[in-house]
Amino acid sequence: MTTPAEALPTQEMLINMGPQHPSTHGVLRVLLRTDGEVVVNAKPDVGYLHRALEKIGERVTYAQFMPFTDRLDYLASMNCNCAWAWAVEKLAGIEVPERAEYIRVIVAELNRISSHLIAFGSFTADMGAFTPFLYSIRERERVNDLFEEICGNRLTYNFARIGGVSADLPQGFLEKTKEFLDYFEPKIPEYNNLISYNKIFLHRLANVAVVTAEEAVAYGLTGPNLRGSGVAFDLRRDEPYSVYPKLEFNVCVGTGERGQVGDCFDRYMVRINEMRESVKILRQAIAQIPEGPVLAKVPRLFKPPAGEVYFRSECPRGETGFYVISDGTVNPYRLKIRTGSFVTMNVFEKVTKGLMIADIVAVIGSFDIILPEIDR
Amino acid sequence: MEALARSLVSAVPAIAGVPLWTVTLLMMVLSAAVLLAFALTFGGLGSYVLRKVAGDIQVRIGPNRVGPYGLLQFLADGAKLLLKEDIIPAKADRFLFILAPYLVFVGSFAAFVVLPFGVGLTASDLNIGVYYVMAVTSLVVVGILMAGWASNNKWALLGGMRAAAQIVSYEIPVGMAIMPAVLIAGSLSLQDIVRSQGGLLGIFGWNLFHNPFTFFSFFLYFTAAQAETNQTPFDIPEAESELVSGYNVEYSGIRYAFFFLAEFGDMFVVAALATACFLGGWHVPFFRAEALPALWGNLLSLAVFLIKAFALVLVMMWVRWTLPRLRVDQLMRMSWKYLVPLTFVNLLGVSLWLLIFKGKGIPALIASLIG
Amino acid sequence: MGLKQYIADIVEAVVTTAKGMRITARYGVDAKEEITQQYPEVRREPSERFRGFLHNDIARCTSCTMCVKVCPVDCISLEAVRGADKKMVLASYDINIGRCMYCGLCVEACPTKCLTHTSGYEKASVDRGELILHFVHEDPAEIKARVAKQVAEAAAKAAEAAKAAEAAKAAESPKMTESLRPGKAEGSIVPAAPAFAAAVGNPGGGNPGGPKAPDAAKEEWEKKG
Amino acid sequence: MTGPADLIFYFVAALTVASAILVATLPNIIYSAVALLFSFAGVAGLYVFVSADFLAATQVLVYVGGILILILFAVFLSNRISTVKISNPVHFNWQAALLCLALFGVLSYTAVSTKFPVKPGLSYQPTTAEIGELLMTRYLLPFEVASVLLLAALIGAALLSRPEGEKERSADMEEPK
Repeated sequence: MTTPAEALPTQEMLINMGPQHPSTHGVLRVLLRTDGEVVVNAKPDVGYLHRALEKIGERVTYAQFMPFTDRLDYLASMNCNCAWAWAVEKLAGIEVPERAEYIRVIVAELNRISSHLIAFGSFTADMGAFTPFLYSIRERERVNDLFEEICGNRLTYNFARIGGVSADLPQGFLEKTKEFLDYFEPKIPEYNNLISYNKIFLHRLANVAVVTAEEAVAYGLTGPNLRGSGVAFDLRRDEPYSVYPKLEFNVCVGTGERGQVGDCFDRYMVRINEMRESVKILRQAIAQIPEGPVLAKVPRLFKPPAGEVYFRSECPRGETGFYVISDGTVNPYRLKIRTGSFVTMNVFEKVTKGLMIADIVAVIGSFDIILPEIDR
Repeated sequence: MEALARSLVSAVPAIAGVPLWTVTLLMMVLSAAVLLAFALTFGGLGSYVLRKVAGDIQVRIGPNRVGPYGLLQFLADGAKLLLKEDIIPAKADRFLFILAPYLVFVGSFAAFVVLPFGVGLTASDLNIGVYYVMAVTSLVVVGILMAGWASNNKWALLGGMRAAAQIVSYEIPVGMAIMPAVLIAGSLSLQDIVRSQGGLLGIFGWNLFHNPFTFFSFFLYFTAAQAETNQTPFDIPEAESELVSGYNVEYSGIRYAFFFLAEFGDMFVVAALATACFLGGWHVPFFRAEALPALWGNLLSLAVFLIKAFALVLVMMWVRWTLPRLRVDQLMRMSWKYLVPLTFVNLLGVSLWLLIFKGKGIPALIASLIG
Repeated sequence: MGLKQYIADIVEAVVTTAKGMRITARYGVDAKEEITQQYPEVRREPSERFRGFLHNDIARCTSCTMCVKVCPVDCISLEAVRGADKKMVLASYDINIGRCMYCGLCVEACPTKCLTHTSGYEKASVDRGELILHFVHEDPAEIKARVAKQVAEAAAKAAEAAKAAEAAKAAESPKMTESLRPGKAEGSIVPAAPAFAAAVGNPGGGNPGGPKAPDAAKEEWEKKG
Repeated sequence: MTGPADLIFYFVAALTVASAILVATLPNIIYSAVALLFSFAGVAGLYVFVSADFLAATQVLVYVGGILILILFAVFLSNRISTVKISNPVHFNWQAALLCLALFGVLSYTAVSTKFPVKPGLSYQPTTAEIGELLMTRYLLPFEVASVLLLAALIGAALLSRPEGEKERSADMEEPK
């Protein structure tokens, strides 16, 4: 028997979401095939922001590529800076002074907080609540103030150097950081009260776009998106680098608090909890930081030995890995960048089947993608 | 209106020779103009207040550049909207595209006619007042649907569809939630409803405190009415983060301003209806405005009514800047699974209460026990 | 969904909404929480390390071209000629701040620390040519001509001296009559300059946009900074 | 109050009839629907003239706020509806013309031959209370029957609009526990 619905097939509607759309976090184009409000298929179309960063990397010297890593994930430039420095140091076998490593960890964790703040804020703005966004920006501004003091810029920091960091901490920086942490820590429960456990917000997120642990691993998700699916994998702990082994912190995972493990809410909560962990790491790092030089002796005309290296580090949006092949000259022979957001887009099409248009926005927000990282 | 015109003609000998209908017509036009001026001013100042409230809540300052405290911001915005290029998309349905904003504005503005602004300040005290408001606001839906369709934009169409589905389904809980006030007053006329809330000391004559069911009715009405007028958190037809701007995405300049004004007009109508039906309308607490001379009584009651209504508008803005947005299916579920049953239960409760206690509310019962 | 769940849902919705609204109300009422600064009137002090526009103190510049080499986006163009005293003389030193990404690598590379970041950050312009900061205000051709003249004079002097010396030594070795090569010093060191200048729409790279306007603009931002 | 009131009456009547004609003749079905809006509004206006304000508001609420929206929904959601050939093809059927003529004849005859009771001094009295009372007493049975019919239609619609093969999707949209 054919139901009336089968006898009268309705035509699906094709909608372009993006490249210019307030909730695609940049120039992402998602091609939606919808049946009314229900999305039959959502195909992400990336590449509108391609700047050939990898090719640029082959043209410029190792040190010159540092400012370009700022543009990789502009909300977490410090993390990308440090990742590049670590990768090149691993390639050349450079010993970095301990103080420099601590400074790197401090700025990286501060940047993780500010990046997660943006993730939180823009996500709530996507969900229709604009106010938490401005609260998160308010906190982020204080992090930016700190960064401006330490490196002189508020967005594109270019702070790390091969062999250390560009400058020692300015006078009173650690005290100011502590002050910020004391100010910031009570804000997290406030966010939770304000919106995280709001009924409407919960309903929008719980059980939406569930990525199971197997799927997350199979699709190569990393970072908070992977941990949101309940996989406790954190490069800082599982593939330790820098001084992270000396620091204590928990790896936050999605617990399926209000729905299934791996839904949008879990991914969201992982980020909120990671901010707490970052605060914890920062307090320890501030307590432990030693005195000493901040930059190893690296020749001005830096030529690493021929060879190849892959280094990955835990960035706010997942694993940022640099695969560098050196032929012994001043430029990398080949540079490949692996970014968390780009890999996340693979699973996007799968998890958005059968959701509604409003959910697409939630999914994009909960994956916390950033377009320069996707398109590089 | 006619009676008023008659009394005016008899009172002022200078216009005795003028036909009655001319005077009536002139007065109609005049009151419409006054209401229009009010609606426009409210729309403008409302946008200013909305932004100021947003600024306060969001630890910002808000508009403060044009005029003292940015008070003239709305004039600047209005001038800007008037001067902006009016863009009509090439493949849009020109006729409907142009017609839609007016329809929306008429639908929202027509409701102002019956609002009881003061003791005698109603443009037309229709005996079906509440029902009339419900009816004319349904015009808005047609306008929104038209706007969504005529724009020839899929986002706009989705917004229009959402708006229509939402407004149609929320008409029921809104109507049912406002019924208790009608039941208590025994009339659909808004002036009658307000008058029925006089008596007793202070605020306890208000329908809000009549009985527990009316207390809940107020909140149900306020919630449902916010949804019916597409206010956040129920603003899914606009949903700037999903549908960009929904049905009005292709509109610019003065046509957009019409949608904008209609939205603020709706806001005020909702607040005014809630005030009239539950918060005692123009009744001044502990004071009888009707007893004053006509002019002063009207002015005082007008002020009180506006204060109450504006307070409710402020609450709406406060909600708007706090809550996230519902999804469209959740919105429907909220209407059909929560608000509709609850309002029905509430209505039943109020009816039973009126039957059992012979129409007396809790304050009246207590008063009769004491006195 | 049981009745209990139904009611619990409603209660949860009301309670969480009330919680959120309490927080927003607190911020709304508390005027102390406002953090907006009224920008043009109130300016925050940029920090000491702030990376604003670049400034080159050309008096100290040795035209070593380190900054040019280290710049990842080739926004610095430098033209220098070898002067009479064998030191390089700057003919032009332009920084295209429309292209600069304020990474600070050039400042770090500068050996004489004459290239610095100022605290200036305001320079809106309707003309892309105005975004090129000129640090040498003379016409490069003039400088070159002057330097060439000086070099030529020096060379002539040297030649005279050499001739005198030669005359003195003529008896011993008559075949050393070679003079210095003044033509070689005139070559520009940086070939990149015209190319990028063309890219920013100011052909010639030098002053055809009017030498006055950029100067005025520069003074302005320096004053502001 | 004869002159202007009559004028307005004729204006409203003309609006009603003219838009009704447009509904039938306009090639674009969406314009037809818009014309229908004005026709409904005109009818509501006519109700006001016979002092049936409740009925007028009901007309607007039900027809404009309900029926017309439904029609617009159906029109907008249908595929390629704005193409005139699909939505409003013009066929001339002599049978239809005959039927229309016959109907017109009957209606005209009825209108002319019926003796309408004309109350001399029509007073504008509120009718709402009366309607309510009548609905709850004299016409209670029809009222209830109509509501049962509507309920049945409602349930039927809900059932129809829920195809079977969508269990998964609906599970996706279930509320969080």
